[in-house]
Amino acid sequence: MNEPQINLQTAVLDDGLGLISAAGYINNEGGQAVADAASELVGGGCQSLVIDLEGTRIINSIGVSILLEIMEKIMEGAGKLAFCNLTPTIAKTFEIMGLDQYAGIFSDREAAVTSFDTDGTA
Amino acid sequence: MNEPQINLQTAVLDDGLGLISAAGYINNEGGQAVADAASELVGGGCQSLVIDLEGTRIINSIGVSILLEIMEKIMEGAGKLAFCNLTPTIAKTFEIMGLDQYAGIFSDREAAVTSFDTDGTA
Amino acid sequence: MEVVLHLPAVPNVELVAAKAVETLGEAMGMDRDGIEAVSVAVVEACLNAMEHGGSSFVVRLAGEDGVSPRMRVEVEDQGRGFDPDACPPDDSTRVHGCVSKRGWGLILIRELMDDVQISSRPGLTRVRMWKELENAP
Amino acid sequence: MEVVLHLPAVPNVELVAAKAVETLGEAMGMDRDGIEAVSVAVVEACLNAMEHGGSSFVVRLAGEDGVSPRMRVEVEDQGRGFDPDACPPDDSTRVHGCVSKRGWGLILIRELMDDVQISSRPGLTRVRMWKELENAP
Ligand SMILES: Nc1ncnc2c1ncn2[C@@H]1O[C@H](COP(=O)(O)OP(=O)(O)O)[C@@H](O)[C@H]1O
Ligand SMILES: Nc1ncnc2c1ncn2[C@@H]1O[C@H](COP(=O)(O)OP(=O)(O)O)[C@@H](O)[C@H]1O
Repeated sequence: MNEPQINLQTAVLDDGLGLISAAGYINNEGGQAVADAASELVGGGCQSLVIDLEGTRIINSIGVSILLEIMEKIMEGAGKLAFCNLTPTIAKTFEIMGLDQYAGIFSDREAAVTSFDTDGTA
Repeated sequence: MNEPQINLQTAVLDDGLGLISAAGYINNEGGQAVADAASELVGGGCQSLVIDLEGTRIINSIGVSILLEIMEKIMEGAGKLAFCNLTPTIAKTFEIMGLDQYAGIFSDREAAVTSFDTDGTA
Repeated sequence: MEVVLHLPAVPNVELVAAKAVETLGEAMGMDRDGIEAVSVAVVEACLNAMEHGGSSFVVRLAGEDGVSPRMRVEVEDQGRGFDPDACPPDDSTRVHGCVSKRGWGLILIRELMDDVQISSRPGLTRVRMWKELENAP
Repeated sequence: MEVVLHLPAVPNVELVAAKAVETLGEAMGMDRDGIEAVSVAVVEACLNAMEHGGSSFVVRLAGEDGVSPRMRVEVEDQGRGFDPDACPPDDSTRVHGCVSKRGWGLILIRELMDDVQISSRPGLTRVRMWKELENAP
């Protein structure tokens, strides 16, 4: 009951980059599920994370606030974060709530992954 | 507008077995989308098809009737068909409407694929 | 706990009713199988209401407490109505596997739900159905 | 074309309203971006109605014809109400990127919709908002 309406998959890429794919509703539980997945990847040694929101069409402000919180934690540990595959509405929400100041926002997964390379931080 | 609320993926496995994964709503349009994918695979030479309904939670009787129709066509061409990953409600619906007389119904993809081997028909 | 939906007869609007079943079912503690059975039943009832009713219809969902708690689902339209007794009451009168595109809706509703009552006259058809929670330990 | 939803305050019930927006939006010919914007706005309005209202609330959706056709969305609750003018009317009064968990709902609603009117008194709060179809060729 009241299970997250979100489908999460995580992977660690060759160069130690953590990847989270989230499809579904980013509310309280969905945001927390993404946050937990992120903490686990960072705890496992990933310095950079890509969060792919392809398949996420609906969010709420509480869910996004929880994402903001993990971003702060990851920054504190000098980690890097990028989002990709946002719908225009989600991109706009991230911008309004200021998430774009903490994380890169990219059109697709490749662009997000590459951003860390050119950064020299991956 | 009125686009199918279904996500379809098709593949041809090594031994010429056709695979269709359908996630979403099997209504008119969804059933027709599966039927079209099946025709294409059979037209491309697949004699056996597995339709994986993992991720499909909702169907209606018109959609299932359309599935029944493709099954008849495939049978006419001496093809073989198996379904897998049905929810209990979808399995019950298939049974009530008699689809289980035309196609094997299996718990998972492996069981469905293997069924053709032991059949000697793949 | 009650849900009332006034819905227009537009494509896929039955999924709004199915989503409401899912939400109320979860709030009531109904298991996933039960929720899916009710969802398919309500979808069929909505499709009938849209096909045979007018330009809009009403869906009501409610939790009923009691010895065996259950969900009540009502779908109501204002179409010309029909004689429910003239329709096959269950699949025993029907040939299994006969490839008929139509006529499965009421059969599925009766098979998937625990109890079904249909009242119909010109201008008011109401399909009322119940599903027990069946989540006893 | 009108939708009226009487919804109980239970988890995820806002997704029933979002599904109704999607269905009506598609029937009206609204594009995907418009539908998603209205969906997020209606979700925020429902969450407020659930948090500050009573045990149930009402969502109304309607297509409005005219020079520029639009969807009208109303979310109504019977809670204690509030003074909408005392809430920041837009994000200019707010520091971007300040990590506040709360207080984003009305801002998002105003940014995502084309027009928003809020009326509120104890016992009746109504958030009314419009989104143009913007699918002109
Ligand atoms: N809401 C309704 N209003 C009028 N007639 C109905 C309604 N629901 C069902 N019927 C009648 O009962 C018949 C059987 O319905 P059903 O089993 O759902 O099959 P189908 O709708 O596919 O024909 C319909 O063909 C129709 O004549
Ligand atoms: N439906 C409502 N009934 C009463 N008060 C409301 C309602 N909607 C919003 N408010 C008031 O406006 C404030 C701002 O709302 P909002 O921007 O959605 O942020 P949040 O609900 O996260 O605090 C709320 O804290 C509340 O005081």
